[in-house]
Amino acid sequence: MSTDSMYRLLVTIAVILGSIIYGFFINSLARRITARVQNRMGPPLKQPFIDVIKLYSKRTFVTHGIMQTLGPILMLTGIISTLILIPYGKGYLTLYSSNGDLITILYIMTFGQLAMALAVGQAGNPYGTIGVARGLTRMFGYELPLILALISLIALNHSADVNVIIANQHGGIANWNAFRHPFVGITALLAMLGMMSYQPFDNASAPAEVASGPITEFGGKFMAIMMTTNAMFVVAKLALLVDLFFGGASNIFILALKIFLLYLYPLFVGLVFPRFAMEDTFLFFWKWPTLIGFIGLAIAIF
Amino acid sequence: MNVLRTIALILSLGFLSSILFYKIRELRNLSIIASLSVALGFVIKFFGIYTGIKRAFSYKDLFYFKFDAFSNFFVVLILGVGLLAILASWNYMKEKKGETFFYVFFMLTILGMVGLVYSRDMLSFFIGWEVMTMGSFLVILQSNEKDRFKFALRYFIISLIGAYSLLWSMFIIYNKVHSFKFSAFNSSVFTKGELTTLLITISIGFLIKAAIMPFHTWASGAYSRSPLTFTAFFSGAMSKMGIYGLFIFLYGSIGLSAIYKTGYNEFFQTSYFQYTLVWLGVITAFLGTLRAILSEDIRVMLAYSSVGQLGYMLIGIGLGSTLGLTATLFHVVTHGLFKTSLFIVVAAIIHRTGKTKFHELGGLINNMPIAFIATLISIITLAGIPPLGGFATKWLLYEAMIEKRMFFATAITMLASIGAFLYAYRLIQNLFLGQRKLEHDDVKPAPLTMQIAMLIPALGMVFLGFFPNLLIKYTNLFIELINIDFFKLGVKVTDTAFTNSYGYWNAFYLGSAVVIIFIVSTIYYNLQRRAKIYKIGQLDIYTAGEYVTRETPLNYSFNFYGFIFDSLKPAIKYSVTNFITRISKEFIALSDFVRRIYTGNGQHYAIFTMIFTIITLIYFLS
Amino acid sequence: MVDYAILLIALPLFAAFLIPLVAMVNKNWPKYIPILVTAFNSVLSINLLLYLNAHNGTPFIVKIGGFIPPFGINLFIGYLAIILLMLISFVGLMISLYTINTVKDAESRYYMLFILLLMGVTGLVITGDLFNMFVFLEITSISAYSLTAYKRDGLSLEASMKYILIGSLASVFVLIGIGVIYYSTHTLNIADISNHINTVPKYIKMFSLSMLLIGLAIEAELFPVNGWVPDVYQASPTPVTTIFSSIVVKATIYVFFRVLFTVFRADLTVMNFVMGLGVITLLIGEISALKQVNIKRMLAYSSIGQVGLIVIAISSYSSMGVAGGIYQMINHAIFKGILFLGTAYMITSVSGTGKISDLKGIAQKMPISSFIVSFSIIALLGVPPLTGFWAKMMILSSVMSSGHQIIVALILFATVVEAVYYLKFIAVIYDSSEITNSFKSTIKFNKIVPIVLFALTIILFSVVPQFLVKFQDVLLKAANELTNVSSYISIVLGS
Amino acid sequence: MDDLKRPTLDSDFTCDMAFNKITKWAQKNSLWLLAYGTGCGAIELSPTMTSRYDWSRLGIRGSATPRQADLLLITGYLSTKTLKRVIRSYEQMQDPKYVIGFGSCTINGGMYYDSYNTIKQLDLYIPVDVYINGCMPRPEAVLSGLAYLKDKIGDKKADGWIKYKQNFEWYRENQKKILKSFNGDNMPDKYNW
Repeated sequence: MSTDSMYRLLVTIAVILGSIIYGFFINSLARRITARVQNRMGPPLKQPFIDVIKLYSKRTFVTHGIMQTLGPILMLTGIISTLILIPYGKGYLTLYSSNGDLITILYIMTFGQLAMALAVGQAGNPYGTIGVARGLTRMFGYELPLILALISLIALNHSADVNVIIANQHGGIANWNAFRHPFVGITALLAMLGMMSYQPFDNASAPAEVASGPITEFGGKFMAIMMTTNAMFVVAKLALLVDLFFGGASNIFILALKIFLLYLYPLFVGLVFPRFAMEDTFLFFWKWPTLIGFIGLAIAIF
Repeated sequence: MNVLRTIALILSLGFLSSILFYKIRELRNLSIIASLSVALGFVIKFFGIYTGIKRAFSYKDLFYFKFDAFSNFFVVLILGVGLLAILASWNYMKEKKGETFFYVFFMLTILGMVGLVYSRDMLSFFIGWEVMTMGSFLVILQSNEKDRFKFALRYFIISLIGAYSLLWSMFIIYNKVHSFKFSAFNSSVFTKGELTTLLITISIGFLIKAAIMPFHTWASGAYSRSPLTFTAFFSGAMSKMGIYGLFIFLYGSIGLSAIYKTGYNEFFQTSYFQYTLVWLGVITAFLGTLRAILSEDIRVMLAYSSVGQLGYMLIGIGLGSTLGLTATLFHVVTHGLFKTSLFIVVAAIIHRTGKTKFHELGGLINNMPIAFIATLISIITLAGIPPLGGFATKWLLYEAMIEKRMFFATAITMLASIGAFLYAYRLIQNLFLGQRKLEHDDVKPAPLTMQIAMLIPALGMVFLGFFPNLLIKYTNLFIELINIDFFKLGVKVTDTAFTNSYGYWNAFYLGSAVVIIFIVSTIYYNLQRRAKIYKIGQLDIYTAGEYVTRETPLNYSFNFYGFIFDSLKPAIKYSVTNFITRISKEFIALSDFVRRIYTGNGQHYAIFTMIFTIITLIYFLS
Repeated sequence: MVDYAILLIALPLFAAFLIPLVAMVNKNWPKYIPILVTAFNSVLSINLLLYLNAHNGTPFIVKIGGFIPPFGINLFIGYLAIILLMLISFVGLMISLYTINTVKDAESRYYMLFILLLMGVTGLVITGDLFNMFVFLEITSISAYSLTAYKRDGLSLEASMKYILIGSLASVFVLIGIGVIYYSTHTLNIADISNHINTVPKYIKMFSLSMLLIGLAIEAELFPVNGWVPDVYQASPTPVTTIFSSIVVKATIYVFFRVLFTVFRADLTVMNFVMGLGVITLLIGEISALKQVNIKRMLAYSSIGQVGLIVIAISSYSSMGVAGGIYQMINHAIFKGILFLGTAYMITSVSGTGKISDLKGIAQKMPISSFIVSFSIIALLGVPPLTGFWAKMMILSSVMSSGHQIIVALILFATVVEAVYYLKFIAVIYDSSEITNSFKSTIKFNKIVPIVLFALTIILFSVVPQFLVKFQDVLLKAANELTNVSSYISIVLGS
Repeated sequence: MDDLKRPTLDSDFTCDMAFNKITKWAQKNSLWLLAYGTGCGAIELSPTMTSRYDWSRLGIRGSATPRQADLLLITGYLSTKTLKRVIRSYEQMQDPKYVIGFGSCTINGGMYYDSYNTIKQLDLYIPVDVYINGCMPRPEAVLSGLAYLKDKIGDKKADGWIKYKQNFEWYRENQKKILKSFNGDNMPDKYNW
């Protein structure tokens, strides 16, 4: 193994670990912000770590079958595979993004979700299955505007290569895709609301309706891994959006800042809106964001 | 000895033995399997030979057959899938009512298909086409479904319309070039209008077989009412004949330049005709997927899924670029693999349980582990999730569409493939996961032959996921074979990486990365030393403290995506099927009206005679 | 020479008048006489075929009474005539076989009329004289009227009445046409008329043509003057229906075109008119059949449709088209033979009223005849490589090359409609869900044998390619005999 | 109560990991509770979790399902009917798990002391780690009860779950005394059924 690939591997591992930590960090920050909005104190910043350690130190783990046991592992596999394809900066920080373009990233993202869904299925809890059905329906909804936005980007940059898209945005805020192509940006931001599964689109894991949805049957270690992967996934998704629409980042700290700022947006939207019904969620994405997306794509092509 | 004659002989022997021994199960099946596998081996052995026309049979110089790699590609698919389907039928059709003639007609279908794939003239192509349609029609009648006649008839009538559309265009061509040979076709003798007519009629003929919307109305019924092992073949190999026909007729004989002559769009660098094909494919992919998502019957879902998947293939053909055609050929293979596997799995489940609806099943993972694995691999391929073979199709297709600047179409196609994820999940969830029904506690695993038949394609899919380049090498060769003079570009494949002007993708590295990450995650996962994992019963789930019994229907499987149904309800009520049904009803009403011309009154007939006399006299004496 | 060809007409005529005498000796003997006669005619026509093959396939004439044409009556026998003769005698033989013990209370009269009908048809296809042709037409028609009314129930009497009404109109028109042409050319020999037809003033020629066209169109079941067809087909005894559908119509179509092609040297305007008639007949026939519940009536409408197809084919005027039309005549005769006889056999087995629904699930009880009927339907629909396909190919390619693309589309459309109702019929007989009629199945050999023989003919035509190649040559020669006027004249008049 | 075995931390239930320092700290500071609102006491939970008292600052949060919960709150009286559900939920929770009896009713029946249909003493049926008395206990009392439980976890004294396992037959017997048709109601005989 050459030193170059060795460095790349080390950076990758660091990014993976860092994404876990950063994911937890912004998660607890969000919880604190939510608490402040509600005039509460909120949990300490280290709370997610405590939760994960606690879950990991549970004494019993119950499973309903092989898929429930394997599911979290596969989920972790899927998320890490997604993570390493997203560039987090320049040089080694592009990780392994030269092994797949935007389409690849978009598809490999679903790997983890499928694994999760399978695990939920094996658990045999109807609440979990309902949660998955809701989640998939929501995905079917928000993917349309999201795809429109991404296709617009590909059309504009003549490339599906994330690194190229980042490179095309250099030179100030005005050159960021979100601002240079406002329709595309708006579409992506609206689709992102669905992607982040915050309120008002948190019907998949709605605690009061379907227990906690997909994770109903998962406790202990399984839950711990799910929390970890969720944290990583949030970072991955946000990093991708930052790369695509907000000019990427020259170093990891700016990226972290951008991720955090971007994360605040669905959070605040969620604080304002109550949960949508499933049909409304689905139709919402297929109405306005899609319309805007089509306009954006039309502008991008012609 | 002539290769083609040998293959024809081997297959005919199989066919004859299926007739001769139609009552002796072992002898009949073994001879069919032997003949198919010998023919398959033969084709594979001579796979590389593709030069020179070999005339196999001559009737006034009408019939020409050619043994080349492009045909062999499809023949391997036909024989391979046919072999698997017959293998699976051994147990599936056992002691069912239509068993004896099932094999006869199955072999007839295969004969017709092999004939049409090797043929290089329109007449023998048409004969093979009709034999295939007839054979499959007869096979559908061998199933045990009550309403098989209705759907088989629908299939046959619509196929007939397609075949006649084809026949019509054949005569238009024959009338001008005075030959049925593909190579005799010369687009310069046709006017623009004639070419347009030709393209439309030819496409209708093939799109009907490929069940592209709006010609798909036969598909759900015919796929679901056939004996299901045959449906594996039907969907896995036979529906591709439409695609093959489009390849041969559009790009093989008519040629891109002729297609471009009918109208060329500068911006998209395609003709309007191809543009229409692409959009038909996109609409099919999307609406087929939507129908599949909303169906409650496993067979119907798979049928609509096939409709949708054929849409992807049509898109590739419509694009007409090397990348697009490669995508189509690749998808022909992957779809052949996963649909065969899935239909055989479903056949096994229905064979063992007798249930066909999603909400009547569930929790079969422990009963049928092999079927579960096959399904898992198949749906991952179906949904196009990277480490397996399905993603290569998706990647090639999207890149091809983007290359042609068809961005809207790309977006909707991608959405359709997300939709495929939805129904794929339902397929595995409602059949294998969730709560097992009480009456299915001692369901036996799938029969051995079916297990073999469902696992072999699964292995193929895994293999293709890591080494798609091996297939791409061949598809590049095929595309060179069928006279495409425009895009000689080819898909650049260096080792395992795919590159084109828009993007890149490295199948092997990505696949290996996933495997390595999986291993690492597993190790991490099991780090905790004394973790004790309890396997608990299926009823030990969170039920808000309520106690439930096995009789309680605890599966969420009926109206699974009810949200989507509710949301799209105003749109869903319009369907082509309803429209066609309406039209046929109106037509029958018309026929009733026409029938009344014959009033049964002699005086009226006399009046008719007089009127006719007057008309005739006026016509001839003026 | 082959003057014995006159026996083709003479013997049946003699046999017909012999029947009452035989009946006086033994009541059971008359039913075997048609078999003997048709068998003899078959042998004779095969003999003629061999003779023709030995003489390079040039058609020959038989001079009756030694009068040299244009004086006296001559018979014109070529491949076309022999094909039709063989068809008539073969189908006649099959039906004679089938008739035994079929028609209730069959009397000697029945067999007499039956033979007379066959004789009239035989005469139609070989005669070379216009008035003689009219005579044969009348013999055919009158025996057909009587046979239609043979059952003597309300339905058949009514049908016969309509048939007489329309048929007499036809006779009148034909007679007027012949009279006018005789007045202008002073001859009745077809070749001689044809020789002189261009000297006839155009309006007289066209008037005469119109008259003959109308009269013969009625006999040839062309729309809109085929109103009698469904009633007559439905009401007459099945063997008679089969004769009508398989033979009589073919002979009248032959005469129709012989008159148009040879007598009047018809041009494209006439042929386009006829083709139009054919298309309308095809469409109306097939569409009307779609909703029939009575099986015989459905087959009657289907026959009308097939007549339309044959007429379209022949009126395309190209040798390939005419050959295809002749091919389709043969096919249709065989298919309709199987269908009428087979379904009648089924219906009598279940003692049904003739409704399609009576035959529900009959395939389980009568597998052989059900299979053959389905097979013939599939062949009729033109599924390759069965015989119907080759005929349809020839027809379509010729119609297409004559520039009528829309008509090709309409033919294909009609075939689809045809497929719908025929396949529905197959669906009914193979419907295993419930069996309404329980009956004892006994194989009656005299009924199953004709059907099986017909089916063997289909297979012979379908899957023996060497035979097909030769057969196509024969068909083309036959087509040439119909279309080539000058060679006809030179053969008959010998210059 | 006398024949009840005191929990021992040996054999199957000892573990070096569950009670080492980090995990102890984590278990103490992350209590996810399944609020079983059986009785009127549940009304006190709302103020405890909202802005005024805000238990989330102590690392406490509600969880929807027993699979993820560490702490079962029995808020008030239990009828025989609800006892079944409680037992079921408790057994679905994953070790280590804790129970808080909430209000007087769980201790001695409270104002329902003479009811024919109410459970008087909760820890005959499931092990209770902490009782919070009062009728109703105010949020302050609840919080102090939770704090006491945290201390108890820190001192390795919250061992009700071990006690339940080791004296499983005893608990089952008691449960069966109340729930007459134990198996008729599909109640499981085994732990982790």
